[in-house]
Amino acid sequence: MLLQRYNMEEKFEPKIAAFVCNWCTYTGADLAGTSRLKQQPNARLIRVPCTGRIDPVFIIKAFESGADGVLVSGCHPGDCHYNAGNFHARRRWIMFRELLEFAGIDSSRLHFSWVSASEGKKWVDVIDGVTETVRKKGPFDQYRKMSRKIELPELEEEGVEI
Amino acid sequence: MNGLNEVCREAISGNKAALIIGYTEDKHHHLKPFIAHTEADTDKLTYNHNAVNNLAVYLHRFRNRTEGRIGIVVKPCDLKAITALIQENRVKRDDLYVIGVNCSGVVKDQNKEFSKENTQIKCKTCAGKTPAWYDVVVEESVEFELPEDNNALLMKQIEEMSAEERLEFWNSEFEKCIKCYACREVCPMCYCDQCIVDKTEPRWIESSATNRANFAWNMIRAFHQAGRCIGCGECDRVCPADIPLSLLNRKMGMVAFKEFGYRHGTDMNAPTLIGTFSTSDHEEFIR
Amino acid sequence: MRIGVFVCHCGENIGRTVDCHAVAEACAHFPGVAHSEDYKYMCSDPGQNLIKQAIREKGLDAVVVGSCSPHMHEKTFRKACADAGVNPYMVEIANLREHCSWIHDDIKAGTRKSIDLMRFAVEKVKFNVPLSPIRVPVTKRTLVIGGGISGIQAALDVANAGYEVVLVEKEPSIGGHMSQLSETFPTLDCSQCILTPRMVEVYQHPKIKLMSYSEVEKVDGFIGNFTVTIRKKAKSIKEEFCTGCGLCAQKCPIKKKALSEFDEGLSFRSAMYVPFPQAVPNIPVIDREVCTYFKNGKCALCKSVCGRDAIDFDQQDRFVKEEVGAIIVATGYKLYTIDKKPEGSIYKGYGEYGYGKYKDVIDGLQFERIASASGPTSGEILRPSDNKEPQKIVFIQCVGSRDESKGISYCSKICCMYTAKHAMLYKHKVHHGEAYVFYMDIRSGGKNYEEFVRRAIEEDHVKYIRGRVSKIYEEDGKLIVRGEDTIAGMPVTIDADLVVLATAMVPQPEASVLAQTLGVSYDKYGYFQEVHPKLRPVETATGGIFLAGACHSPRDIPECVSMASAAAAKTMVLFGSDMLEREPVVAEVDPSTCAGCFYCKKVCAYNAIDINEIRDRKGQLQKVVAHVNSGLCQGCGTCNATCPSKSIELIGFRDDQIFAQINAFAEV
Amino acid sequence: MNLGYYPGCSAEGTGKEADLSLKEVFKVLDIGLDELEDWSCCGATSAHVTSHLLSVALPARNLLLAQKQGLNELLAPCAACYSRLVSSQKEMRLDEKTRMRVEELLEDKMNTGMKICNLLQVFEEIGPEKLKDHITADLKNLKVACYYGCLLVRPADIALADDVEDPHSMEAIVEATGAKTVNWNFKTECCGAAHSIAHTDIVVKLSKKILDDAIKRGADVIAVACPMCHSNLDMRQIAIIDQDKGRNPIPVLYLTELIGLAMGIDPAALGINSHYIDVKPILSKITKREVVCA
Repeated sequence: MLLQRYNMEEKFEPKIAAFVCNWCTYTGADLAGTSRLKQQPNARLIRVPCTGRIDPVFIIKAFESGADGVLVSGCHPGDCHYNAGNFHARRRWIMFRELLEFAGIDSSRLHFSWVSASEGKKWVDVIDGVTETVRKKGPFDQYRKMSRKIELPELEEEGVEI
Repeated sequence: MNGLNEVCREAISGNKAALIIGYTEDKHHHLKPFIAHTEADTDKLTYNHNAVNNLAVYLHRFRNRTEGRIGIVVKPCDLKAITALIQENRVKRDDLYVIGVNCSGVVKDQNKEFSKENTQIKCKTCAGKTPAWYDVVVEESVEFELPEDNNALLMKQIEEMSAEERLEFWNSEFEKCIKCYACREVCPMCYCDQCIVDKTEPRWIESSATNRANFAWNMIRAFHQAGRCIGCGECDRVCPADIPLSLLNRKMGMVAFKEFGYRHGTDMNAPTLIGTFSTSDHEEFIR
Repeated sequence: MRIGVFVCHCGENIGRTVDCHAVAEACAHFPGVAHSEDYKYMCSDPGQNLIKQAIREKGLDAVVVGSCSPHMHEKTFRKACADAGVNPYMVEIANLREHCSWIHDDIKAGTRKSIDLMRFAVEKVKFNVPLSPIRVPVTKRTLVIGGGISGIQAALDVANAGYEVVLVEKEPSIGGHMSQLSETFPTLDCSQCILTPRMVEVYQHPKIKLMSYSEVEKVDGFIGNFTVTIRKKAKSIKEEFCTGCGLCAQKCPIKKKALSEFDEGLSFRSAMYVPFPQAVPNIPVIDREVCTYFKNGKCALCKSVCGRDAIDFDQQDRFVKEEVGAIIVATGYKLYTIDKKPEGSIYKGYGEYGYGKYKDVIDGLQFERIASASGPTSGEILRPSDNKEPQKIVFIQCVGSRDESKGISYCSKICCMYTAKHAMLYKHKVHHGEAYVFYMDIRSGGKNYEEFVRRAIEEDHVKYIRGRVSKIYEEDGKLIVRGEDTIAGMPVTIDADLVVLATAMVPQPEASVLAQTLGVSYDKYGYFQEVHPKLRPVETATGGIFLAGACHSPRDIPECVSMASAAAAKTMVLFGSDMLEREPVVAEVDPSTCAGCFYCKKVCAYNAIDINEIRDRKGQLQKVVAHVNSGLCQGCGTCNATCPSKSIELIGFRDDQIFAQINAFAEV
Repeated sequence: MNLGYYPGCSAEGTGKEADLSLKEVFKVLDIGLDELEDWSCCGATSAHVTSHLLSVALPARNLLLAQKQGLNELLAPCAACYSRLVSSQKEMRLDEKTRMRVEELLEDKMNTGMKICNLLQVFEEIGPEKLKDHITADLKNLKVACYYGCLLVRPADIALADDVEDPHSMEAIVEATGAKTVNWNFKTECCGAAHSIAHTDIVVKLSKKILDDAIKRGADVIAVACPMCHSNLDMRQIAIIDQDKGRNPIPVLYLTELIGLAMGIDPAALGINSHYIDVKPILSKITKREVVCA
């Protein structure tokens, strides 16, 4: 009931999963908060220690959980709290986003950013930008439909119930 | 015939190898993998256009073996797998006795005669007819007509599609996947003791028969091969559902080369692509 | 699991845009939640008491607090829960303030988002497991690498605080570059006069174990528990017998085969030598490269004159293991040489200055030796080629420094000052001489530094020319220096007798090798990298390893000394407790599924992955797997993401914990 | 081995000897030269002060001709031509806009991968060993000052010399002929270049310094690989001698002339007679190599 009470209007509101590193982006988002910088409410942050911790599979999992868009954000190159986690992450992203692109997940649904602990304003721009892009793109129904059970075509044709 | 048996016999008798992974012929004249342990066994070894299997996958069986070198019969294309495994410290160069074969192409279908149509696509893109390195090399390479690279055409078609069409295309392919994991079993670069797909706590890949689950499996398979696949095309060959799996790997290989100038399995001393980085890796896609 | 949920209003801060009561109500319906309430100020004493009370009354074993950022009060709530008997790692914080109420206006959207954030935290906490901080004992000894002024200062500070120090110096004597200097700016006091007492103090200090002519070979272990292998290079002398009488060095007949390192190649030293008279320890070493005994077995004069029979030609390098809890790196610098550099070097050398082929083009340290009373000219300013007094000296600043085309973009910081000093020293000794300085900018920040430079210009009439020198060539025994005066806007040519180059400071050439041995990062030049440029400038990213002096970046003596004292203070902070406690957020390997591909090892920035061999009872190798050294692991989780079979997981951020949050996303 | 050959304007004028000697030497080395058909001006100094696009397009036209002629390596013996060709090619490679503008002008697609080399690079490629095989005269009494001037070493990323500040590649070639080289100060000093026409006084002043140092260091001859260097050091030496009566002249030879002499080619065929400064004094220092029979 409560959920319904606060449910959004019919208008499509994109759901955005954001994987952020603890030291830069999460703290940058904190700064946006302490600076009272208003932003779109669509993103849900999942905090990890470092972008190096983010397995690309998390991104697939997020789509499986109904995300319309995914954002991954961490420290700028050279600023990594763990020296090189973001460099390893960046190399994985280069490969993974090309793979997803080739498999049919539009890169407008998958975003990456470097946001430092001092870039509260940038964080707001990123969040608003990503939300707007995904909003334009519309709900990711194509992916949601993929959760349907695969039906065996020939049996279906013959009208046999499984 | 032509030296292979002599070389192998000598390898065993001369203690150059404790065993030899090679091919033998069955009654249908198909070639299948065979491991020769004795001099007598080596008579059963043979090689021809039907030598389709990438034998490097069998090296994992001997991972912690300490006595004697492992002999292996290797086509030029499969040698990349061995080079890659050396790069990844799976095998040591000194533990191997590589019996290279000069290749004259291999068939797609062992039931049919070797012909232009019945030649594996990888033969078209193969860099050379002689293995890049070996301890001993046998056979003569005979010129043959190269097949059409249908995969390249398909790749182009896919790339020209819209994202939605691509996802639709792959869904229609992955829909056929029966999760037999033959692609994993045959792959020389898939050598985990327990595959991520078999992990249940937590479950990484849904086991249900949905496109979503099939998509996830195939993405993870392709990503785990990113910058590692050596392009032997065995996944394609064994897929009972005829899903063009190697396209995903090929795409990753192209990205690896385009972005990093990297080709796995060409230099046994090269650092791997994943696991290393350059501070100047490109990042214009990152805001 | 019985989870307690506590939603904080933070006064109006959260309450204004989030209906906290509704959030608490919604959370009460989440599976696993046994208690849910909201309160005005959770972090206040009454608020914390609410949590403690609920834990006790409802038998909670996990807690989720919806409040401000975990960076603010995570510790507070963890402690409150621990007091009430809930493991502190069974506490999760949902950030309802910085990440929600403060950034949204709409109460509907804010409340909805808050519920989601709470759900994420509740789902995650379900997969949390009780943890306890990792506790490791601390070996209260310090290794100091490098016996220059930084190393000496650090060693003395630590030792005076009562902790043992092992001081390793690769040369036969401590003292470093400071012992080579003539006078120091801006006071012009004699360098050796202020340094030598410190060197002796080190030698005599009961807490300092001095290992000269030694190098660090290997470092194992982690903060508080390092095992360091040190190579004691063969001095060919039994140190315990040597009295330092110096007779052997005096008698050594091989006088002209080796150039003196201490005099920067401006004089010779014998094959058996003490680098300089005030050396500490005052024990000679044999340079086996030039000693004839080591070449053809002839001579052995030193052995025959030594009354203590201390000469040992058969001595071998020895390896010594030392257990220490902290390491201070103070390896210092060397000067850029203008010679043609080997292919692949980032340094380019100066062809326009003759690549070092002119004898009378020298660098700053060579001039120090010439100006030094203990130097090859006994302090008389004489040029190397013909030992004549130069009537005109050209000093060129920024040779190498700030010149990207020569490979270095940074400013070496000390050259403006020492060039002013050099010019002054010259003018003080050769009154009628002319001193010219080519400079780009004068950077004389520091106490009394600018005044010092002004003195050189105004009182000692050193002629400063703003511009670069484009070419130096020799003509009729003069060095023709061609440059540009950018203020006058015209080219200038000076026929000098001596040219002194203020060449850039660069790290010791083996610094990057040492950095790899220590597992600390370094920049492209080989300077050691601090963790944080502002707030943690003397710490490296590897716990327990600290930096002092010019191995970190170019710096002058007072800066080196203060950094050394800072590093010493850091080790003492470490030694303040007997056990080290750290967050248990470290990676852990499941050896049953690990395939031993060691991609985790490749991505680990801390060298925390070991290779473990699993053998059966017969000793037969079964499997090779990764193993995490939790002392070294810093908890970034890059290994976790890289592992293809997910056999390594980061405790505290395990895959199931993150999946729980992602799965909760389905309800958003 | 066949090499594309872009002579450049000086080869038909002031630097005729360069062209003659180059062809003679390559004949001996058995390297064919395919002269670019219908080659035109490289733009030299005039184009880039007038129009940047023109300065790229003029060399590009010649590169396009070479491409059409099926050449894969182009020799530009004039240092200025070389510099212009490489600069143009490099700019088109790095800047797509410029390349498209040029392609529009030339009405054809450019391939920016053509290999372009100057005299030093081509002899480096041939290698001293091969050169030595063809040396028949004895030059051991000849002391040569190798003069690079500007465009054989700068800009560093265009000229690709072995060392911008202290090059040695010409010395290596000269030493392969058996001659001795001198260590001197002004191998990359400015000769005054194109001021030769408008401000001859500047060239006289600058070139004099170069000549003086070469003489002081005991050189018998200066070797050059650029027609501009040659005309300034050779032709303007007359003016220098006029100003400073009684000074000794020093002959200036093209690198290819020197190699030609070492190969025993008739000096007249090399064009040596057309120099302003008499070369005869050094010819007397060159002897036939004594053939030692084992």
